[in-house]
Amino acid sequence: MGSLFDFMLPELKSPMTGATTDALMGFIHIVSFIILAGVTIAMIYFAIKYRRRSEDDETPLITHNNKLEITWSVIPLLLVFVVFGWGYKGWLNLKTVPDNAYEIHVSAYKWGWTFKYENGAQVGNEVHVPAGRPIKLVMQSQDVLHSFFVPDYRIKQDVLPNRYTYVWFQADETGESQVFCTEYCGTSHSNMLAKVIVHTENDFEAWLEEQGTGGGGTPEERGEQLVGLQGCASCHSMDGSDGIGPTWQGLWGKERNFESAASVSADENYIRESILNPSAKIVEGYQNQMVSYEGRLSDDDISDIIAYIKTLEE
Amino acid sequence: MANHSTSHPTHVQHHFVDADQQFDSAKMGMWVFLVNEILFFGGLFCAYIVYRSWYPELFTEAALELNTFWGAVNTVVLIGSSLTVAMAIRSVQKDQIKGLKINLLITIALAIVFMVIKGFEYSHKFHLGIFPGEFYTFEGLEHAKAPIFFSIYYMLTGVHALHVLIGIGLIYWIYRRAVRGDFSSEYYTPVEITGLYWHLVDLIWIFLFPLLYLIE
Amino acid sequence: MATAEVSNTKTLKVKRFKPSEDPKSTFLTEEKGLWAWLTTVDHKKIGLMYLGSVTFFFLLGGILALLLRTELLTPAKTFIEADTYNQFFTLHGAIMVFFVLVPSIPAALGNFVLPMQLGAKDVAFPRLNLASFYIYVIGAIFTFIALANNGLDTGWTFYTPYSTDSSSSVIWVTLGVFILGFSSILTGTNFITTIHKMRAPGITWGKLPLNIWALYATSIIQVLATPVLAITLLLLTMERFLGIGIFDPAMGGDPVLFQHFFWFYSHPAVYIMIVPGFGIISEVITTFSKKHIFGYWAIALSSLAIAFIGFLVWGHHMFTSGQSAVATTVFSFLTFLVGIPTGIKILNWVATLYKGSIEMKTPMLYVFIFLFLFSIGGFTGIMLGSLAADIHLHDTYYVVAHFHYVMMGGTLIALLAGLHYWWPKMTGKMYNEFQAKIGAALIFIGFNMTFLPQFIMGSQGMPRRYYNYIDQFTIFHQTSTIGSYILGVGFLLIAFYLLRSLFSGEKAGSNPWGSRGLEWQATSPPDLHNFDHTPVIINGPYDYHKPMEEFQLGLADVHHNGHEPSHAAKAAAEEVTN
Amino acid sequence: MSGNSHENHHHVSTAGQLWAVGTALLILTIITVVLAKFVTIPAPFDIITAISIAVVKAGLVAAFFMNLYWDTKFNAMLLLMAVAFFMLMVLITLLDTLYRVDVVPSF
Repeated sequence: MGSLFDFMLPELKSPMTGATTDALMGFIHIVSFIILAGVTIAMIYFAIKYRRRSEDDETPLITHNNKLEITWSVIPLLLVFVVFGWGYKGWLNLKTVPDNAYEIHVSAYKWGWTFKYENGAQVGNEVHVPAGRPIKLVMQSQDVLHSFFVPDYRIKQDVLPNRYTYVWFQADETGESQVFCTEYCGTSHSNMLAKVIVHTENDFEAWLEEQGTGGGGTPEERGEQLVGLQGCASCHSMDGSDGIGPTWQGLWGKERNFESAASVSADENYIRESILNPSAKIVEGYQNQMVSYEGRLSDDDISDIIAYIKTLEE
Repeated sequence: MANHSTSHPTHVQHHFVDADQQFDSAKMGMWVFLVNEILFFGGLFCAYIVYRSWYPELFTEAALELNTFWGAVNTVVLIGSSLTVAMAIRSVQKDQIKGLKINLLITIALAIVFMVIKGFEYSHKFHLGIFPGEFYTFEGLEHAKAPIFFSIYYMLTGVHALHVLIGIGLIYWIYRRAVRGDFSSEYYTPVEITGLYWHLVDLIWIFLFPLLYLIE
Repeated sequence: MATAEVSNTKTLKVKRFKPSEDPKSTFLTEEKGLWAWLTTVDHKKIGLMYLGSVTFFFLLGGILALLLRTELLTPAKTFIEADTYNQFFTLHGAIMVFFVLVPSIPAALGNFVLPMQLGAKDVAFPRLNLASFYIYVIGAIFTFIALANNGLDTGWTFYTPYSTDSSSSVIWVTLGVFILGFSSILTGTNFITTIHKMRAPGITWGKLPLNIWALYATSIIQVLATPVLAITLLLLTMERFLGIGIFDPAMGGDPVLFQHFFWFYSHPAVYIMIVPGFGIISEVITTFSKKHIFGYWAIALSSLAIAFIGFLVWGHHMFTSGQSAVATTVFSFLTFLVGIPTGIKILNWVATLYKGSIEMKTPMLYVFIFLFLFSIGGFTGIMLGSLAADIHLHDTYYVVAHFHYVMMGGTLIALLAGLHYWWPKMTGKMYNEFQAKIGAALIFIGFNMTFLPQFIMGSQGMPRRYYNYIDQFTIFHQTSTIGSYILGVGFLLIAFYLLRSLFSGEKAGSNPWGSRGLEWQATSPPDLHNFDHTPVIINGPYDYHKPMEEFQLGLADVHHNGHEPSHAAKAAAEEVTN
Repeated sequence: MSGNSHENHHHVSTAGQLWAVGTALLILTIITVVLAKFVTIPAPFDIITAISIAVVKAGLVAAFFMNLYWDTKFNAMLLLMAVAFFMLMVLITLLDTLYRVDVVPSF
């Protein structure tokens, strides 16, 4: 029995947040299964034992039985109280972030995640964390509602545009876990995935160090990195294939036709406008979907991205 | 079922036993409908209460833009119209069809006065740039959420005004039927249930007035 | 036979009216023609028109469901684009909830049966009843305008700010559903008044069929909850027209407040859908066990308890939404309380079978399927109500499976039970019993194959409303899709033999199941005014220990009209046996 | 039945009663305006007074204009039920909106 229900859950990688959930789910599954089996067997047994033998069958007049009815009201009531208390305890634990938690800021947008560290490092769609240490994610959305869900940790929290929400976990082993967005957010909702990558404490420090220095490199390299981090690539392809937004391959210098504006050729000012005020000019055949990156990208960042776009020739 | 209408007065529909059953059913149906109306407005009041609990200072400031005097006048006008509707029902119960007609006409007149005053209030606000939501351009209020207060104000008073307009239509319809001679002390169900509707409109305003106009 | 006497009563002269097995005129033979149907105020015809419309929308929603399942055969794109997929699941949800489940049992079957079970000629406000049908049609037209014009991609829940930003036709659909709400409100108003004021002599509150109790509880919810949906949708429409900002964070509003407003209706709406199903189960299970219901008052009052507690639990849809910890705790606690009356009902039904005379006709088969599937739906509901587990399971396929077990395994199976149960009464024809059993088996197998795998992938973390999914879930999705095809075939079979029965079905007697219910004492199909006499009730609707003659009484002297509902409680009957 | 019950169902108010109620409503309106505009009542009590007066006014309208005082008690119960469910909606919603504690970011 236990193993059957284990099969239903993914391997638990954050026992501090998920252990109660797993135990509770096992308990409810087992109790439910027993009662369901009882009810089903009783039904089938009655249906066979008391099947109609003739049209004139007489049935006894049994209208009610107070003792029986009180029994089967009170026992489930006690059971659900247990379930409530148990679930409440587990949930309190999910809400109570340990004091020594390491904080990471999360920004959700259509359709991707940006993770910001205290030293200014930013990563897109992957969150790197040290093992064996509680991690607190402070989350906010740039546009619509999203929800941060890691099945391996049994945690989930909606991400709202007008305030901060938080969630915490502690992964004990190094490895990777899948992050899903679980609040419907539009076209690429199902592609709004991320990975939690758990390092040892030392590896994590080294990784963070490397990110914090900004990576260095040429403007083109920095641009390419930003495109990954900021989630541009989830809508704009670099290889000419069609996406939610137009591809960037061969974009530079090309004549653009719009739904409701005069055509222009794609230069620095056009690209800058498209990043900061995306709805100003919508390329023919596409929807007005993109959110503004105003305040999320600095002028230098935009220049780097433009430098990168210039390299994407057909 | 050929003889199903024997001994039935003409105003009693075939599926009712007698006039009393029909009257009681209609009245109860109307009350059930009023339950609906209360919860319909209830949603708006709920939004009001939530936002007032969040931004009490906004409500104090923004309410100063509303004209208490005209709000009070409108309250009196609506109470008066409620009184005349009650008088109209009393008239028909006593077979005074003339009194019924006069009271209905006064009610309509008062309702129109209410709407006219409402119209002046609205146009004054539009003039200042106090439009609902994103069209709000008024600069006299510092509070960042001021447009939301006026959104709630416009929704509450707007939906209420819509009910007043529907009420005017209904009462006019009752008046036409009264002129046609449809009603008597034996049969005045439509007068009674339209009256219930009109009193509810009054009831809602009784709460709107202190909640919107009388915040100090 | 003894004269029934109760103290403090006036005695009514009654005689036995045996329903004709070969009625000369029925509601189907009178007032014929399309125009007569479209303008009818007869509750039976309106019920059938509702049934037809609900079936049409069920077909539409069902086709959408099959398309969705087909798309999910492979992890990436199978045959439709992501945006199309999003529109399909939105419309599937919106159509199934607002156009099928909410009106299905009350407005279609309830409309047909309720006045007959009360011994009334019609509902209290027949013209409002017809109006409610046309309001439903207008609501449907608005939705079709949206379909033709950009569709809708917000999910049936219309969460802000997605719905305020979306480029699809949100306004048309919200207005459509807004209008539809009035149809629901009018039906509820009508039923409450009818139940209070139109009962035949002798039908006291303790002798009301449980179906009526269930419809009564449903109507109360409709009347209390639907206006809040109306105002919510009106505010959402205004949010899009004028940007009023109450729900839109971009304007300083609060999206979680929208969720409160929305679920204040939409959670009780779940009970609008399922509670009338409970009524049908009580009727069918007693008829085919030939036995008195076990715990009449427990079942009757638990419907009202569910209706009431159902208003207090909406926040369990919002455990992860960012609502306050206090609210979350209170909502979780109250949620469990609503499980108790539901559990009581199930156990009472099972106890009714004990020492019965059980005949496994198709409606009874559906009752058994209902009890099994709905129990699973209920237990997984307990799982989702518990806080820690819900955090993990919220918005995954576990939830999808749960509400399909409740809504489809519950409401829709109950609807099928009721449809098969009252089909002879509605049409005067019997369907093919063997084909019906095959149909039920297909539904049962297809249903479990579709939705059981969804529990597993849900608890493994598969989120709902996903167009693409990661490879590990492929096997579950494929099993589920195949199951949905079987389910589709099952419904087609049902449609086939039911339609066929209209033309070549055996003629049904007035009371083919030997039920004691009052509706079975009318002819099949019933007279235009239901009964040719005024029925008088002296026994409860489940008194199978009393002879059938005692259920066929009517006023002896006043042949035409003469219900006296205000005196109904006092009525006793003097029997004139033939 | 129609003969006797007729009186119970159809209460006819006297003109004096109706005018008295109307006058009472008018006076209460004046009182509430005066209290709000010319008397300073400390913070929570100003709303409480204003709403209490509104409740009294609403009660008068419901009881005498809408005839609930003489009507069958069930209709009065319907009104109370509507108010009760409205209160439930507000109170439970406030359980959320009043007790949200925003997480303030530390950097």
